[in-house]
Amino acid sequence: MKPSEGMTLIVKTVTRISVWLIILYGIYIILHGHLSPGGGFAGGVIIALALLNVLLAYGRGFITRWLNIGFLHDLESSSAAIFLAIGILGMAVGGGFLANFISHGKLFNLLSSGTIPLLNIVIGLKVCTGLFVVVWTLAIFHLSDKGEKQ
Amino acid sequence: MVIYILCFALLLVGIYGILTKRDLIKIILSLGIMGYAVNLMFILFAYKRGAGYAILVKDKAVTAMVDPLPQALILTSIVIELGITAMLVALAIRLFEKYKTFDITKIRRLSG
Amino acid sequence: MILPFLIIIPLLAAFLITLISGGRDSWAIVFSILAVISLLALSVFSFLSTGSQTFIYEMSGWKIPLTICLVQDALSTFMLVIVNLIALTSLMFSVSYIRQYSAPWKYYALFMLLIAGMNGVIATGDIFNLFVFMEIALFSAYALVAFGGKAEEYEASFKYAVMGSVSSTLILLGIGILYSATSTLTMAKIAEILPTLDVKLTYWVGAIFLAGFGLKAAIIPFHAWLPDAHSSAPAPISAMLSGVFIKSLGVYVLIRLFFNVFGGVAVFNEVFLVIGAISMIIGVFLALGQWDIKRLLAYHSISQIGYIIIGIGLATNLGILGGVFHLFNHAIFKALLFYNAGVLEMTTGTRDLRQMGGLAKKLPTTSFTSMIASLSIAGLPPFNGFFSKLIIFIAAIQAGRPVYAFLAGLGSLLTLASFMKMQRYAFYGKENKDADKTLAKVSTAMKWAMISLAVLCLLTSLMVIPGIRELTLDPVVAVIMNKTGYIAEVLGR
Amino acid sequence: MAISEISYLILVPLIVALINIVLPVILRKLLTAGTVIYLALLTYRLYTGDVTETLILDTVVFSVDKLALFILIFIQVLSAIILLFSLKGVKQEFQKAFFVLYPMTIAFSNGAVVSVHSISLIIFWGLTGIMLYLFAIMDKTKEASDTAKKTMIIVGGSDVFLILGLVLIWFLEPGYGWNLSNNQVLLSGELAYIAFFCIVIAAFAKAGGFPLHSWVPDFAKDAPVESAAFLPAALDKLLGIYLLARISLTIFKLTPFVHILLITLGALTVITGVMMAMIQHNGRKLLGYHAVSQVGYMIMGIGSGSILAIVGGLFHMVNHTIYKSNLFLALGAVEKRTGTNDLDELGGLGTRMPLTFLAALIGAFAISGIPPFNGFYSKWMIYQGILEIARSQSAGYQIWLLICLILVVFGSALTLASFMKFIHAIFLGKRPAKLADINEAPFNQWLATGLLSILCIGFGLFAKELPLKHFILPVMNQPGLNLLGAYSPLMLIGLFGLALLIGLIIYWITRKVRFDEVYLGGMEALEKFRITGTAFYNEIRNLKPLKGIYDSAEKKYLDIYDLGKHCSFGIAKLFSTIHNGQMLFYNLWLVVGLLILLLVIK
Repeated sequence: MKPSEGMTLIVKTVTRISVWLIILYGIYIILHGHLSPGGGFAGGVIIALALLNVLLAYGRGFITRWLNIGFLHDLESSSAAIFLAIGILGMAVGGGFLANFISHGKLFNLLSSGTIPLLNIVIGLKVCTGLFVVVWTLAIFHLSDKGEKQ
Repeated sequence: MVIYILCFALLLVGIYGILTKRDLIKIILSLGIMGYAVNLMFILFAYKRGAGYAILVKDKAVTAMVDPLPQALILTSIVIELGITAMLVALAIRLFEKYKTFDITKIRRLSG
Repeated sequence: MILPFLIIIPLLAAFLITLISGGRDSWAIVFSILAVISLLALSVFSFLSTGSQTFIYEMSGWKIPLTICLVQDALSTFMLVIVNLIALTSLMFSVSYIRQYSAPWKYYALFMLLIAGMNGVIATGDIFNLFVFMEIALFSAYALVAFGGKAEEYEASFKYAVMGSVSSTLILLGIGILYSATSTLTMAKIAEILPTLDVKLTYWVGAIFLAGFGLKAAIIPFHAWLPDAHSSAPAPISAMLSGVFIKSLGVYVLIRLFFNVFGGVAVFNEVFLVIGAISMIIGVFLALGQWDIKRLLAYHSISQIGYIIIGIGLATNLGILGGVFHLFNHAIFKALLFYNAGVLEMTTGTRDLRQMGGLAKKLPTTSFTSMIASLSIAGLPPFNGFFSKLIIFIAAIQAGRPVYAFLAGLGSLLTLASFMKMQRYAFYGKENKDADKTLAKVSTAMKWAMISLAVLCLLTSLMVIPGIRELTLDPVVAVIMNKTGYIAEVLGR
Repeated sequence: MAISEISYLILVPLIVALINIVLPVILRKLLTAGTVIYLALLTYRLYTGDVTETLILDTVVFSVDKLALFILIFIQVLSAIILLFSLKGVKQEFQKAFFVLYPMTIAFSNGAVVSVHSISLIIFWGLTGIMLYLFAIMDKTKEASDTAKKTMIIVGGSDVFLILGLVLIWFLEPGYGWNLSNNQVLLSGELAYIAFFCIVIAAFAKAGGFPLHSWVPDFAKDAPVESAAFLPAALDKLLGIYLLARISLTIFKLTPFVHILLITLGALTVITGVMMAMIQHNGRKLLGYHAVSQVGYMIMGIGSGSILAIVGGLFHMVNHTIYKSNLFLALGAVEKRTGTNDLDELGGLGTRMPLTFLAALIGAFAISGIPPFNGFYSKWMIYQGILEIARSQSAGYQIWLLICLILVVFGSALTLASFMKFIHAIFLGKRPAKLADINEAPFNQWLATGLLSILCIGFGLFAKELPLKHFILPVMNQPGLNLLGAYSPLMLIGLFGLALLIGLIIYWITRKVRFDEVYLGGMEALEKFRITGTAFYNEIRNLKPLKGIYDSAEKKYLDIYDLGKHCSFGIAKLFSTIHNGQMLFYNLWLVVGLLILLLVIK
């Protein structure tokens, strides 16, 4: 059973190194969403792809040991809820739903543009967990399918 | 003009796919192609001759930028398409489980 | 200030349900019921407080051409009331009905997303935002159709999803063309700019939208997904889909776009009339030949949407009054009929009418409410369907189009025939001995969901009384008929 | 909103019906009886006093003219008598619902009659249809459910035509608004004709005119017998013919062509009804077909356009409701005692149930048009009226009218023939062994049939003095009619008395009759050799040209309901084969639909 798990050692090794770089890059994209191309969605997809890389290279069994899928589910839902909460906060403090209620800061600074970086982070979390969970769910499907056939 | 026609041709490819392909996965791909054609069309609409990307950078004039709104829209529509595709793939897997086939013409218990 | 909550509350409920659930379905039920009750209260309040005014809510504090706006006028609040009313009864019905499936909390989360999507479509004044909410609603609808996990359900869901995605792509295409011509996504702004442009643009975009939203509204020839999807979904979802989904995503958007944005172009009204008549007649014929009770009801949805579209297509005050009223009534009695069908399916374990029979004694509530709903959809007095159909008849003849009145009459006759068939085979006649073995219990909540809708079938007849009509339906009609008024109201000029 | 006394005609029974839902059965009966008496008194007040109108939302909704008043009176009379019959003997399982539906039906029928506003007429008309359905589904057997379905589809479906017709009238004569009371729309132009025939369809479906009659015999067979007497025999006739009279007398001015058409339809109704009635073996179904057949006379009378015939038609309607409910109730009384309504199983009850027998005999004479009973009087008036019409027509029309008239007279003769069968099969002949200990019907039942019989005789003898003078001639605004030929009931009764006397004398002279046992082949006749009342009529059924027609009628090829059913199922089948489950095909519809839209919209 074990040998079929994951790909070759080369792939695993490369993945082990590169995945952190990819995640780091994703985080960078998310954090600089308000300054440069990209943002929560793009960064989130990048992080999710990194996780998928692990999934492909190491197989399903490793992922269940490495990550707490239930936690990812919770993270996904809660990030969406936080997004809404920020929106409602904008409603309460600012002029409308999702209105900016933090100072704009200085243009081209990392800590600027009010709530947008916050939202970017939340979206990034949501997208990365969401996308990964979706693919993970599809992978689970496949598992049960094989089991049925045998 | 040619580029619009090509974009339209891409749409037609998608439509051709959903009308003739019998494989579930190919139908899903055809849907994707249709979606891409429309997305591409949005981008084409946003394009201005000689304009650059729509990112605010230091010392760059705002006027020489393409319309940024369609790009935002496209991002949204891509997300939606992603969701739908995932959904369809999941359904396709389930359908295969139940019907043991990927042929849509054989998946026809509901009729009449 | 109310409208954003109508979208936020169900979204929040959906996320909270997924967050805290994990074998604890009771929390999901509590959250969703609380959410829907508050939604209904809010929407009723907003409907009553709106009257003939228009309120605009601008998101994130920006001003109108730059931001997404929510439009609160009589039409949108009216639709919101329908959606949330049916949602509440559907949820009441779901609580015990959905126990037969695994992981009910997913159901509630998806249900909340469905409501969020529909409320969003109705509330928004921005055409792309409309598209996004529509996709949210559609997405959850696809998932809910497949919720039962049977082969037919996956099949129906897949077909629905493919056809729905094609039509969504068409809609996106139309939105793209509109954006390229007008450089704005706010519907009022588009409406303002469109008359200055070539009228051909309106025609082409209109045709594309008609196909796209026509599929959502299940107008023939874009209806093929509906009988599959509506009959395969769990009963409360069938009720939501048939009762409000096709109306909020299809008919409402068609009304909003073709009247308020395109300004009620005459040729579209003609097309509405023709496809409305086709849907009405073919739909009812298809229903007549059915033995599967839910398919029968689903085909009737096509037919009844035909009535609504005819009423709208007449484009007179009376015609639109009839159409809008019928829309409201149809939501009520069709939801009720689907609950009845759900009870029948649950208790007898089959959807085939030929295998039922003599259930009137065992299921008195279901039988009684089903009779009311049947008479109501067949257009018999004193139930609400009668009055809306009557108004459509009168409007058609008044508009000098008696042919449509006669077609509507024929449709009504055949509707009566097919519901008499349903009544006879399901509730009367000889009892089927095999059927009573698996007789499951109908819970109190289900009964109350059915009874409350049955009572509404009678009470909403009162909306034709001028005093009540002036408060309820007339502002809605005024919004639809006041075509350029929408521009002025939204843009604040 | 001004509520006058007229609206009490609707409100009081409706409220009583709603109260009845929660009461125990005995109180339901009492309350309903009280209501019926109250309604009768109220109608009398309306008849004598000044009539006030009921306004709702500043429009006149309820009002009575002479025609409506005339119908109202008979609704109250008949519902009172039939209620008397139903006080004891309604099946236990139906009782609860019966006394809720009964006052409700009265309320809606009253409402339909007093409505002068189109919309309210449509509403009450539809409601009476629903009541019919609710009565029909009381019995939960398969046949009863089928009948309920059929009844509702025909009667409820015809409501659509009523709506269309009335809306068209409103459209054609916008000056009158929705008011129906003093309209005179000329029948000219397609729309006016369509409107007229739409309403005729509704009236025919309600009253049971050819070709929309087929629900009546089925309903008569499968619904509770009280409701068969109450609705298709009495109230629905009143309502349907009321509507026909309303449109042909006060709303439309008919053209000669329409007159001839209605007369022809009437004649067809008479002959088809009676031909089908002859061969029935089920007593209720036989009466049901006669209920159809008799409508033909009314349609002829009202459609003919001659005042005499119209009066005759209205009079015939009243007479019919009286004797047909009489017959239904008599049969019902028999059925409740014996437990069957199959004519083959009955017989010889005349000595056991003499009062019921007498009532049924009077009813049978009346329906067969034997003088001096009321049926003869009205038929006589109709024939005369049609002859009078024929006189003023061209030769072709004259011949046509004569053919119709001959058909109708023949139909009348056949009616007599089939009632011979009816009476013989139930009350005469040899009594089957299992009916040995049958007793007379309860007090209330024979009282009800007796009252109706008295009305039969009274309206026949004093037609001119009572019903015509007080109820019907005022409708036509005619002080008196002098066209009745040489017929005088009193003279006729003298003749009859003479004939009876001669008969008695002959009987007296030859009274030495020897009674003996019947032997067959040297053996005492067994039960199975008993000749049933229906046996003679099997010959008719097997006559050469009729056999084919009867066969196809029994297979329901000639029923418009079944024809329509097959037709619509064929179309439905066609459409549903297109929905073949192929998604690619569905996608093609989508794309082709889009292309068509793109091409069409310009």
